[in-house]
Amino acid sequence: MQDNGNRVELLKKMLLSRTFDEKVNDLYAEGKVHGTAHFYVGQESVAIGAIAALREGDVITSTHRGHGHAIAFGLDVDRMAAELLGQATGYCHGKGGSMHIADVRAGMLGANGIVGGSMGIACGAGWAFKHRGQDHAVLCFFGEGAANEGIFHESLNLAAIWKLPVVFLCENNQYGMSMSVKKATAVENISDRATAYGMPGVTVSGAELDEVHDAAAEALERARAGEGPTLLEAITYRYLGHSKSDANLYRTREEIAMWRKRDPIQRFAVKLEEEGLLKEEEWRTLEEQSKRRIEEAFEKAQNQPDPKPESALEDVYA
Amino acid sequence: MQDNGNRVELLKKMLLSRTFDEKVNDLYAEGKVHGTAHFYVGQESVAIGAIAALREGDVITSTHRGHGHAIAFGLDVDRMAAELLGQATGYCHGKGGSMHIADVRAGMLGANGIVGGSMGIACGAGWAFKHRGQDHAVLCFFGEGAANEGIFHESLNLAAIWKLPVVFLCENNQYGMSMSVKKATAVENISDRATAYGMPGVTVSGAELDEVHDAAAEALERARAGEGPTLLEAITYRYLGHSKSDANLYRTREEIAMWRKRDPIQRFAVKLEEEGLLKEEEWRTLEEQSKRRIEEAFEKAQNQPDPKPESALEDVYA
Amino acid sequence: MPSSASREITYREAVREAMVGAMRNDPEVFLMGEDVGVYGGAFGVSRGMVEEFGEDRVVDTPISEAGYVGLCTGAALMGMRPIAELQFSDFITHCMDQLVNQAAKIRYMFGGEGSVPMVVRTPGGAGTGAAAQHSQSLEAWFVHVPGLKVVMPSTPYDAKGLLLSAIDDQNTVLFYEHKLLYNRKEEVPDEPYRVPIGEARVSREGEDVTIATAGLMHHYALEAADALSGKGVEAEVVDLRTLSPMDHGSIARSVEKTGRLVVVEEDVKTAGWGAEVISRIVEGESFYALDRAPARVAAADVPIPYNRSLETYIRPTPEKVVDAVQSLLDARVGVYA
Amino acid sequence: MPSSASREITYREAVREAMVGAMRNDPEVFLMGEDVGVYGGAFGVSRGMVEEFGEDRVVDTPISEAGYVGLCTGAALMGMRPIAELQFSDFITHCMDQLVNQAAKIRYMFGGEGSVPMVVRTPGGAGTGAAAQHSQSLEAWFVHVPGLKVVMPSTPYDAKGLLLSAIDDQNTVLFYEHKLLYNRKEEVPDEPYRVPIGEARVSREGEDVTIATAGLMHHYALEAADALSGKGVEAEVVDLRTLSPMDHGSIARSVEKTGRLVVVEEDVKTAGWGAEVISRIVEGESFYALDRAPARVAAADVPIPYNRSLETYIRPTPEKVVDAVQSLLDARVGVYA
Ligand SMILES: Cc1ncc(C[n+]2csc(CCOP(=O)(O)OP(=O)(O)O)c2C)c(N)n1
Ligand SMILES: Cc1ncc(C[n+]2csc(CCOP(=O)(O)OP(=O)(O)O)c2C)c(N)n1
Ligand SMILES: [Mg+2]
Ligand SMILES: [Mg+2]
Repeated sequence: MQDNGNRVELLKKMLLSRTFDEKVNDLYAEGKVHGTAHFYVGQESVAIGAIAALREGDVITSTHRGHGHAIAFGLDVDRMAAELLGQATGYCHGKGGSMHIADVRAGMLGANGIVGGSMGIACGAGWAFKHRGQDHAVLCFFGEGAANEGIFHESLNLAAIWKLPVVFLCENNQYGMSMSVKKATAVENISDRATAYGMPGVTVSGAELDEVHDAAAEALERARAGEGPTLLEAITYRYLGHSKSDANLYRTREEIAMWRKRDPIQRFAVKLEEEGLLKEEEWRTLEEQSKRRIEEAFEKAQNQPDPKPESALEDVYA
Repeated sequence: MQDNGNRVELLKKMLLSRTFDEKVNDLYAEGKVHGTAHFYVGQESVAIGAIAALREGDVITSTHRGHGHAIAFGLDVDRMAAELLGQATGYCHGKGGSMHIADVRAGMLGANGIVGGSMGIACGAGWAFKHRGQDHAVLCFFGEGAANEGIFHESLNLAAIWKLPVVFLCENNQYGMSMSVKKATAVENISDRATAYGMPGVTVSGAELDEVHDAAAEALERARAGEGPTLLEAITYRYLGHSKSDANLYRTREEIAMWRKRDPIQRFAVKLEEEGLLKEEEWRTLEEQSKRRIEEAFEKAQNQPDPKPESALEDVYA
Repeated sequence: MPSSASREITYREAVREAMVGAMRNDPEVFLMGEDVGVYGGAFGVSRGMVEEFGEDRVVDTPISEAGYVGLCTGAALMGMRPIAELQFSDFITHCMDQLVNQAAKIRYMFGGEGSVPMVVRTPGGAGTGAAAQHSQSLEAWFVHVPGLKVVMPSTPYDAKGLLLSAIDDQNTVLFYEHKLLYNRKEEVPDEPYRVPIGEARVSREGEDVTIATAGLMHHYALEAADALSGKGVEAEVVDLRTLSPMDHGSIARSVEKTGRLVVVEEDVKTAGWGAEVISRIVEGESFYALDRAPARVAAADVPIPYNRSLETYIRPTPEKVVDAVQSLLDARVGVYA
Repeated sequence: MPSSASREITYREAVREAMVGAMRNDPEVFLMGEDVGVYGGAFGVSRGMVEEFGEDRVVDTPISEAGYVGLCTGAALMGMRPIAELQFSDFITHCMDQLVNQAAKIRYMFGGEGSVPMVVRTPGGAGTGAAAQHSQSLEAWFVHVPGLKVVMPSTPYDAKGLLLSAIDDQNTVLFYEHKLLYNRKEEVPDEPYRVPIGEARVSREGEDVTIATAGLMHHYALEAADALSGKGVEAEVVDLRTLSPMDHGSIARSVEKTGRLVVVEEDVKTAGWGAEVISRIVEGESFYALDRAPARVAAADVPIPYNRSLETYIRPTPEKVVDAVQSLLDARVGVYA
């Protein structure tokens, strides 16, 4: 469990993540961003809770829905905003966009536009730690939809037989793009699949930051101790459409409203108030700070020069 | 359970399968066959037991180790022998060889040179039965090594959610090419993986034809009744090397000897004697008949003309 | 063109109309893919179809491209007529074994005893800011695989007619759509009709240079041809429509007339299908008809970048086609666009 | 060639020697693949290695090509130097996403901040009676993917030197071996040395025709050249050695001299890498140096059949190369072999 200062920081990070994605959603609506993006709104407690359990030297792999993972891992919202606007100062110098934000040196091994695409990569990072004798761990995010890709199966099996220090964290937000997990699988929980690899499977409420944190901490500890991987599942929900073109035909307003009532940020804020770590009036300040930070990031980003066209021909080979 | 006449037929089929593969093994040793082949020797009770539980209209998919499946399904050893010798009268008119023997019209949807390669195809056959309202079933053979391919995972999940009439029959012969199942997975039984798809998982002794038969019959019944797929595992062993180039470095002579002692054909023969269906002296006759049948098949095959070279350019498109 | 009634519809609607027509006609035709049901597909192509045909024939799949393309392969082997949709053509990397080692080869490996009449529809191409994993044009891979056919219609009319032909075809056909074509409109007959697979079309006549192309690039070529016309250069434009089997005869006939060849393709230049077009032309008698080195206008040999101006920089554009034709005429060799 | 001691070893041993040398030198290099340990690999290439390096560095994998190539991609991104072996190059269909959407693009998508120094070794090619799913030559696919390098050595000397370069390389390199080359012997230095990636080699000089080739086909080309020499035709043979990046400059220089070009490749003709060779030559000034239509000798556009005589019928052979060169010289266009 984090110390007190830390806990407010976690709340701030959740707010920052939400504000970032709401801002990007607006920019899309205004036609100011190119391409597409997938929003993490509603799921913040998962990334922020789990990543709080990492130690120096641990790494993560992310997904197409990666802004929250990046912010949780400590990436700079200025450079994230710049990347979304395609600027040379962005994390990928404008070449990657939303789906490829990465900071390999820092240990954020990349968002990934391919569903399940980073699961093999996560095993490779675990392999490197193991073979270098480092007691670091890998936290691999993926959606419940990705759990039906072959690479899920192969990766979990490899991690299991070689006891790689990887925690597979399934964010079960109930849907792929439109297909519900109930139709797409015949199991109660994705974590039931852990049996197939002889590894522990754990399901927690993703809306409870502390639950996610604690389960992740335990799984990461096992990983670092050489006891192998864990399949951890956090039950969560995305409030917004899958991406900008989503008409939400596959779910009801009521369902969305129901989940919004259990909002993870609200819950955590209430908890902090109960714990005496946050006063009601501070809440508005935090919200405003977060908004200001994000506005500032996008303003800065907007004023940066475009990358040079010829730079498109660089960085193919090292 | 089959009627009595049938049971002796099953013994004959096992003998035919074994004799066929032993003959092919010899031909390779003499350098008389091109390419490669994988022998079913030691596993006969699995294909012959399971296939005996099929009904008219059911289909099977096979593997690289497919001679036994083909013989069990009733394919003609003359045309199989011809295919191995590359003749125009072979099942594939000399274009396929050992790894592609098929008789689609009869319902043998093909051997497959790709490990796991026919698991998707099996689902498709199940799909066709279901959507045509036919109560047929598909029996899909694969090795325990194939159970680590992504397509295993995807196929079993699809079959489960759509309740396709497919029985996935894993022939766990302990090894892939050289890697033992103990190293390649972290589960006790491959059938433990059924949990991940919400389907029944059953493990039987593959050396006992009747056990395989009964488990397959039950699973096929479920499939035909619209209750969905089953993951059935038969524990078995291959006596010969993986293919002709195998030096058997990954296992011991003792292990092979141990398994040979539980030979499925011998066991079944003894059982038939006990049941009064077979007299000791008949055994030799059956063996000889089988040898003669196979010799005859290869002799005939040898005397057939090669396919016309230009035929190599045909059959690419329908 | 059949004489029946027609109206303006989009490329998207044309594709849908072909599927709907085929499904009404034959209960063995079905559509399977990610989010093709109530969502209507990522690009809305199948919108409304599940309402008509139900979830058993317009089938949402889990995210398991290998699995469901494998399933469709098996269903086709059993005589059904599956249409599999891949949400983005980049995801075809997941089902290469099913397509290349199974669907394409089954007929041959089985000595002609069996076939796989499956259609795999998928939107390719860049220009949408979707970056490197959602913008590729990988169709050349399949042109290189015997046993597959590859179709890439550029107009609503051809989309409908070729898709109906593809569904009829006894072989596996890859049907390449383009995200930037979906909204393109044109008069299309109500009635079903077939555009034969394997036949190119001369969509513009000209004497000075042959531009061979397909898909979205066909429209860039036509734009370029208009611009060139203003400069006194008349281009003949050949829309391949089918990449495999490739109708190089139509291109050769045009080249015999013009003596010059520019290929316009959206995939990366190196080892793209344009290289095959060029090779077929220069290997034959038409080599001697060429009075200029042929040229390719293609994407640069890089992954597709996110930033819009970078993306434009590396993609073929009508302007680059104009430039390539002009340098071919002015200098002796084209630009390496 | 370095002046150190050398002895005759096989291509198989040369590949092994490069791996062993690199692994002794750098603890971050490891070999991973199906049955590479005690079995020594399907073709015996890694025989004896697990005994020296242990199971943690010569790693048997489950049959999970996507999984372990993905793992190697991640390990490489972390700075390790994985060598992944695919037992037959046909199985590359299983790990296309890892190779094409991940390994090849990571560097670019990340704006240059990261790289994937991985080698993927795999035996390609036909001629062994292994039929359609175990005999393919699919290297052209990867020549079409920016971010990958593709190497295809034809001799033990080049195999060792190119593999050492590939392991050093900061990028993902596909290293194509050939089943029919493994037993080929030649003098190879004991010492480590590098053959640079991206440089072709003129292995035989001649004035009358340029034969551009790679891999096993290089030897067929040399055989053909000898036969042609007996008929008064002197062929210059260029062994590409690396298919991507492609050293077309070396071919162009030769063509400027000979005025004729024949490409010999083992993959199926349509949209193979030979088309790229031809295109690069005819697109440039060398077009005007050609006094005959160029030609390709390649496999017929069919899957590989099992029967030995059928297989031979559809594969390139030295005789077909001789025929192609002769018809080029006699008639005005080559045979479509
Ligand atoms: C291999 C692959 N298939 C399909 C897609 C298209 N796609 C992008 S996100 C998505 C849904 C993913 O669902 P899930 O894994 O549950 O993650 P979520 O979007 O719910 O966070 C799909 C189908 C893709 N990007 N990659
Ligand atoms: C995709 C793929 N990978 C690897 C191989 C090479 N290979 C052929 S059989 C085999 C072992 C298969 O093991 P298993 O599935 O247990 O079947 P068994 O051979 O034991 O019958 C391997 C690795 C292949 N044919 N296809
Ligand atoms: Mg989800
Ligand atoms: Mg096995």
